[in-house]
Amino acid sequence: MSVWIDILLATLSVALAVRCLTAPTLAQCVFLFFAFGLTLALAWARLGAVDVAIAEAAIGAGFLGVLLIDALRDFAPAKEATVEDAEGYAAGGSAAEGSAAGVPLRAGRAALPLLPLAIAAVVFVLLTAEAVLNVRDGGGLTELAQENLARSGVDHPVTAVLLNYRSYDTWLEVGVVLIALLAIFAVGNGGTFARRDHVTHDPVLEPVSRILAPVLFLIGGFLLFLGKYEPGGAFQAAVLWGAMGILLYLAGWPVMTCLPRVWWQVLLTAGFGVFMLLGLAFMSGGGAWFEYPLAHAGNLILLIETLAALSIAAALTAIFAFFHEMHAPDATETPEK
Amino acid sequence: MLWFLHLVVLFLLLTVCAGLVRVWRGPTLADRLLTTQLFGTTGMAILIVLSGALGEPTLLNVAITFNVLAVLLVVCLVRVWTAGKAPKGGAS
Amino acid sequence: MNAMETYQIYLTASAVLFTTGLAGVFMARHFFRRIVATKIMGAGVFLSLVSFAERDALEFADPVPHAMVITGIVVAVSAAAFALALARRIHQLTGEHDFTTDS
Amino acid sequence: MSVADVIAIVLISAGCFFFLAGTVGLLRLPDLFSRLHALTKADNLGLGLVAAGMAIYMANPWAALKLFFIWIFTLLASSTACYLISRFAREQAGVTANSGKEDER
Repeated sequence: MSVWIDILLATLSVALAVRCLTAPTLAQCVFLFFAFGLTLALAWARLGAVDVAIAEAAIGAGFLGVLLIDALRDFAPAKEATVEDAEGYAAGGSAAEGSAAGVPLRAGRAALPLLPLAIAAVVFVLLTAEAVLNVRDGGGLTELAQENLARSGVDHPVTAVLLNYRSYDTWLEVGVVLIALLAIFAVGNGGTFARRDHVTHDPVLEPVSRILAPVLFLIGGFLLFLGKYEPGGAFQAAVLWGAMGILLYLAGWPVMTCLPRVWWQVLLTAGFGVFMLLGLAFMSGGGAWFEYPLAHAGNLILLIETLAALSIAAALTAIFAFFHEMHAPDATETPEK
Repeated sequence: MLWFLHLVVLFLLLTVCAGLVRVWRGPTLADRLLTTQLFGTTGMAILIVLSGALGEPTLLNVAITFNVLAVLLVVCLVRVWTAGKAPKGGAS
Repeated sequence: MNAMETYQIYLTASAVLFTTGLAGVFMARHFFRRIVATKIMGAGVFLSLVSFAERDALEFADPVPHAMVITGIVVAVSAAAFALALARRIHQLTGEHDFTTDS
Repeated sequence: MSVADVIAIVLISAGCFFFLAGTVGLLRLPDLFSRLHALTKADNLGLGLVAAGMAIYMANPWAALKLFFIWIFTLLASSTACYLISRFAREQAGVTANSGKEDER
């Protein structure tokens, strides 16, 4: 019985991926991608990877989905996305975006390029043969991770790997998020965030955001604290806090301008910086890079996780806000058609 | 009892599959948005049942995340598109 | 159905996902679809890693691939966000949305 | 099979029925607003029933509390989403394929 659940989930994820890539409109593509992400999260729940499921649902489907929707404004004007698909396909000929949204693949259905398909088929056969048949059983680092768990300061093996055994990965990952933020700022058309007052006119969204934001903050903190014992931890907390920031921003609160610029800079770099300083401090004390003193390992990990979560949450909020405002000058230039 | 829970998961998955037809058919953006709701609610139910079937209560945390993300997506889409339409709304 | 274990089902699916994504990267024209295709490729890789983690489970599943996948998801999303920003900027500046002009 | 299990099975089956009703409504109803109605009401009731059944099955007070909060949170979130979607559909001109919308305006 449970095998059928797995088969159904696997088939569904593959079907959604194919559908997503061959969807005639970009709006379909985005929503199928979101559905794909959530299906994948279910598959990870089935595989026992609860941390990964949270991370995937939150970042892979949620945050990227939000960014894709925002980008949809540039690539597919509101009109084409909302009229009936068939009409959008026909009427899209006038606008460049329409035709691009209408033809998903290079050569259309008539003449699919054979070379990529052949390459894909060969890769598929090789991958399947290698993955299903040839990879040796009984490997893995489970035993090693289990043996050292008592010395890591936490009780949950994934958190132990992330923040103790291989903490430089996590450190650099916080760095990657920071760099992505800076790169996006550099690519975008610059400027500062427009200072605007509280502009919500929505009678429901505003009170709901007042309730949801603290709840999200609490859930995030709960997951952060729980990371010591159970699935959860810095990234999951970061995404929930980031979701809170994005929600408040979308509800019209002046999220990006309520703090002075310097505070934002401190917030964004705190995770990376403190992580690095701690690592250097341990190294100067004679240990290895990120070799925590055994007595304080648990508390130090919690401190690092909190700061990293704050930094990542701030970065996610800032990335989204910047994305959102990237469109603003064009919205005034191009008149509605 | 376990076979019953697996059957429920299977049933809910099939429900989701059927609901996905609506994303495909549309016809409007709002119809596609409905699917996030469908996936949010049914996905949560699947996770809740799975957490019982696998004996893993932590899956409930994933369920919370699902819900948060589904609503965030809706808020985002609505705000983003209405803001693009009337510049006084969210952008600028 | 005892011949097929859970991890093998998902491994097969991961191979299909990876190749789907690969074909998508080659065949899709629009920036947007290419970014999504890259994400699907990544999802295939993550799925295979987590499947192996499930196979090597003792008391709990192998935590190292799990940690790698969590890190990988965040990095992949950061990269995708950057790519999306680039694509939007190119579109705003030149009006292009694919690589047709130089192919 | 104990009494608690039977109660759980009954509750979860009832929940599944509402999920089925929601999906059928999503597929068969003629316009967006009635689909929205079917989906958000029926599915949330189904979720509540499934959560109640699982709370009885798990017999774990901590998990039951969490399930209860999940359900309340979902009610809040999905009613907001329902309102936002319908307002969005109204703001976009000519969204629905059927004439249900013209009456509302």
